[in-house]
Amino acid sequence: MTHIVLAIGFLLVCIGFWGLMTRREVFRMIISFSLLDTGVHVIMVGIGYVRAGTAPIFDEALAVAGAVGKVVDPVPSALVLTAIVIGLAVTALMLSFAIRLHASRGSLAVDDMKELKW
Amino acid sequence: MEILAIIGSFVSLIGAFFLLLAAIGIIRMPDTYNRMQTGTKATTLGSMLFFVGIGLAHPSWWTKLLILTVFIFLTNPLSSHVLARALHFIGKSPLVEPYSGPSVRDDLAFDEAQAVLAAEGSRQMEKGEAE
Amino acid sequence: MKGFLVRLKALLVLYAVWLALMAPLSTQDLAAGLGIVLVLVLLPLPGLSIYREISLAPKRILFFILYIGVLLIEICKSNIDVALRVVQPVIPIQPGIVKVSTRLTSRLGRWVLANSITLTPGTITVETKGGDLYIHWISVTADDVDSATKKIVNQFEKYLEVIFG
Amino acid sequence: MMKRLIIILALAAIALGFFPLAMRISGDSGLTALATHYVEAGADELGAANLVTSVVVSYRGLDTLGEVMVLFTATTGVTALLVAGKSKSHKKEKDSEPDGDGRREGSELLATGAAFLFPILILFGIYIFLNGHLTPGGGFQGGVVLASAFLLLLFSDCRLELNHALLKGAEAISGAAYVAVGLLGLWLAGGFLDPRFLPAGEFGQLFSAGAIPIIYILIGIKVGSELTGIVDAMRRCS
Amino acid sequence: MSQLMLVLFGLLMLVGAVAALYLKDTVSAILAAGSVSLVASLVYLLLGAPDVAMTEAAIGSALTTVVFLFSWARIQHRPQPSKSSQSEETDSNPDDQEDHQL
Repeated sequence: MTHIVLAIGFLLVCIGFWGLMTRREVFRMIISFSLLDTGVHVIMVGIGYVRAGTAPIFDEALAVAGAVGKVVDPVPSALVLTAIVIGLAVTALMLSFAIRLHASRGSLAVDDMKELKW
Repeated sequence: MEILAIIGSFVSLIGAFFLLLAAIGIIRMPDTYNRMQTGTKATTLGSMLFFVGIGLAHPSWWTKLLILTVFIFLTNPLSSHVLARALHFIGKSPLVEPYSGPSVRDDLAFDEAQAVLAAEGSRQMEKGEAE
Repeated sequence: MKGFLVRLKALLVLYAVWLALMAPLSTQDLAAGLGIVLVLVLLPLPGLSIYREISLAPKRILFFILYIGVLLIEICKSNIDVALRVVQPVIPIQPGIVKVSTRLTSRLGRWVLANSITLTPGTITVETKGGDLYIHWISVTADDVDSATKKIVNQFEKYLEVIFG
Repeated sequence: MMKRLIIILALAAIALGFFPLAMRISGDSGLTALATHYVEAGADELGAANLVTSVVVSYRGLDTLGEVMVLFTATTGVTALLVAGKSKSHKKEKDSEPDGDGRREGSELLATGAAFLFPILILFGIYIFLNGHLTPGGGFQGGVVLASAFLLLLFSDCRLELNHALLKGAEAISGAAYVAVGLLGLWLAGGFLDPRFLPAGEFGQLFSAGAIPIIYILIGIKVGSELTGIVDAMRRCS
Repeated sequence: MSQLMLVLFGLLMLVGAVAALYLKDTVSAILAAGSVSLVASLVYLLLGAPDVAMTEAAIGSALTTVVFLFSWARIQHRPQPSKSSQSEETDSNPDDQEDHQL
């Protein structure tokens, strides 16, 4: 099960990376970046998975004693939780850069931006 | 307890059946308005039956499920109304072939054309906008 | 205090939502909910005035329960209707947008009416203009505004007129 | 073509690096030592039923504080990039707006529905972050629900101007209070962001787990106002 | 059983991701990327991380999509010279408007 999840995440990262490298338009590159983001999150959650594990939340169904074999790792969950929110903020920042770029140049194509070429 | 859970599963299955019908309808219907017809109604009943089924299996959750049902009832038609409205405003007419029967009429477009004509007549403004 | 009644009604609605959300209740939940809802209601939330149109007279509540029953029956009918249409080899539709008119004046009432119309067989509310509703009908079987109104609106309107006054 | 080949080679290199690592991870190996400690002792130490909340708010509280800072910085960047200079032309555009020309009135039904649902959505957001230590949910999710409530309001009336002073004020106050609660933990309990300076309460009740609910409420308000700010800056009123 | 579901969700995600890259229409691409996030939240739920699933469903598939669509709308509708007679003075051509905005 873990390996399936890791494979999914890895393929998502590959697709995102591929898009990031081959698309020639800033907007598509941002979309690819968000796919890459999702892939990394899937990998992180997959690393924390324990076979037949449930959520690390104690209630009537899950007593504190003897929970060690039954719950998944809470640390990756917590990290991904914050990473998703950061991902949105960073995506929004990139998008606002794209908006400004388009407003000043009238184009989003990478090929039109020659200043940084070397 | 077990019996209730089994009944709940069956109710959920019926709900899933309605959701399946909605999906089929979305594929089969000829234009977007009619797709929304199936998309709104069948999903509403489908999700409601799902909630009833879950409520039968877990009786202590019924208040939360009631809230969910009320939310679905309030928001699902609203979103489909907004979609239909936007669709009409970008100029998609409901009167498009192919239909099995004769297509009928579009009162909203008619009334809006009337309003535009009236405004034109009274304002005598730009010529290019009349169509 | 101006707007006291509005805030009281909003408080009742929100507190009911809170109680339903916290379902197995303890005293802590009750107290915390009351505090939160009070603060929320006293804040200058936009659009709170819509709660003015809710009324809690016994007769209206009775009609509201009746109305929910009617609505559920209509929803079941509409689903069977849609199902029958979808599975036929040639989909029998004859669509169009028709205009109907309603006597309801309250905004909330019109919203509930439009939602109900959207949930009933073969109709979606596309636009409202004052008391007129424009409805996309999957198979138009009425020729003018009056007959369409009779077919689509009246079954709900008689309840909603009582509920929302 | 050459470029594609290079990219494929790069991806293959990533795969070569990744797969040996992936092979070492499997669900059978169980929890790491750190996670075992959190699972065994977390409930007794902090009194929160949701271990993810314990980790987010307390064990890794400093991370979360930094994360909130990143969010704040990103919001400031978005606002600076998009809002600066916009308000003037925006206002002018609105004044010179001929009614009924091109722009439609917002849907009345949507306005009614948004006005009715808005307080309920806000209450739902508060419910989510208030129960963050008992059930799945918490400040981030609740904050997003708050932001989407405002988003619904913005959809219903695109000319609506949110009160930016209020938004900024809520965000600043909750951020400052977050740090203040952390300092209180340093002063009264074991360390920075230690929530145990308040009584732990009865396990599984609403008022329990020390200061964890307070911190999560503050995070919720901060995240909600920041995401509302982002959405408000990004929107465009046509 | 849950492995089967996981494989199914994974395939859905990959299809969505490829669609997000290769669809011509940008709005469709945005929606495909949003659907990847939505399915990802189901995967998280299967993996026993409901907190993450909630966050992903709310942020990844709802707010991110909205933010993408907003910015796409802003990019699509650059300030144009408006044709109506009311707009005088500065709004003579798009470049002017841009300078004004900058």
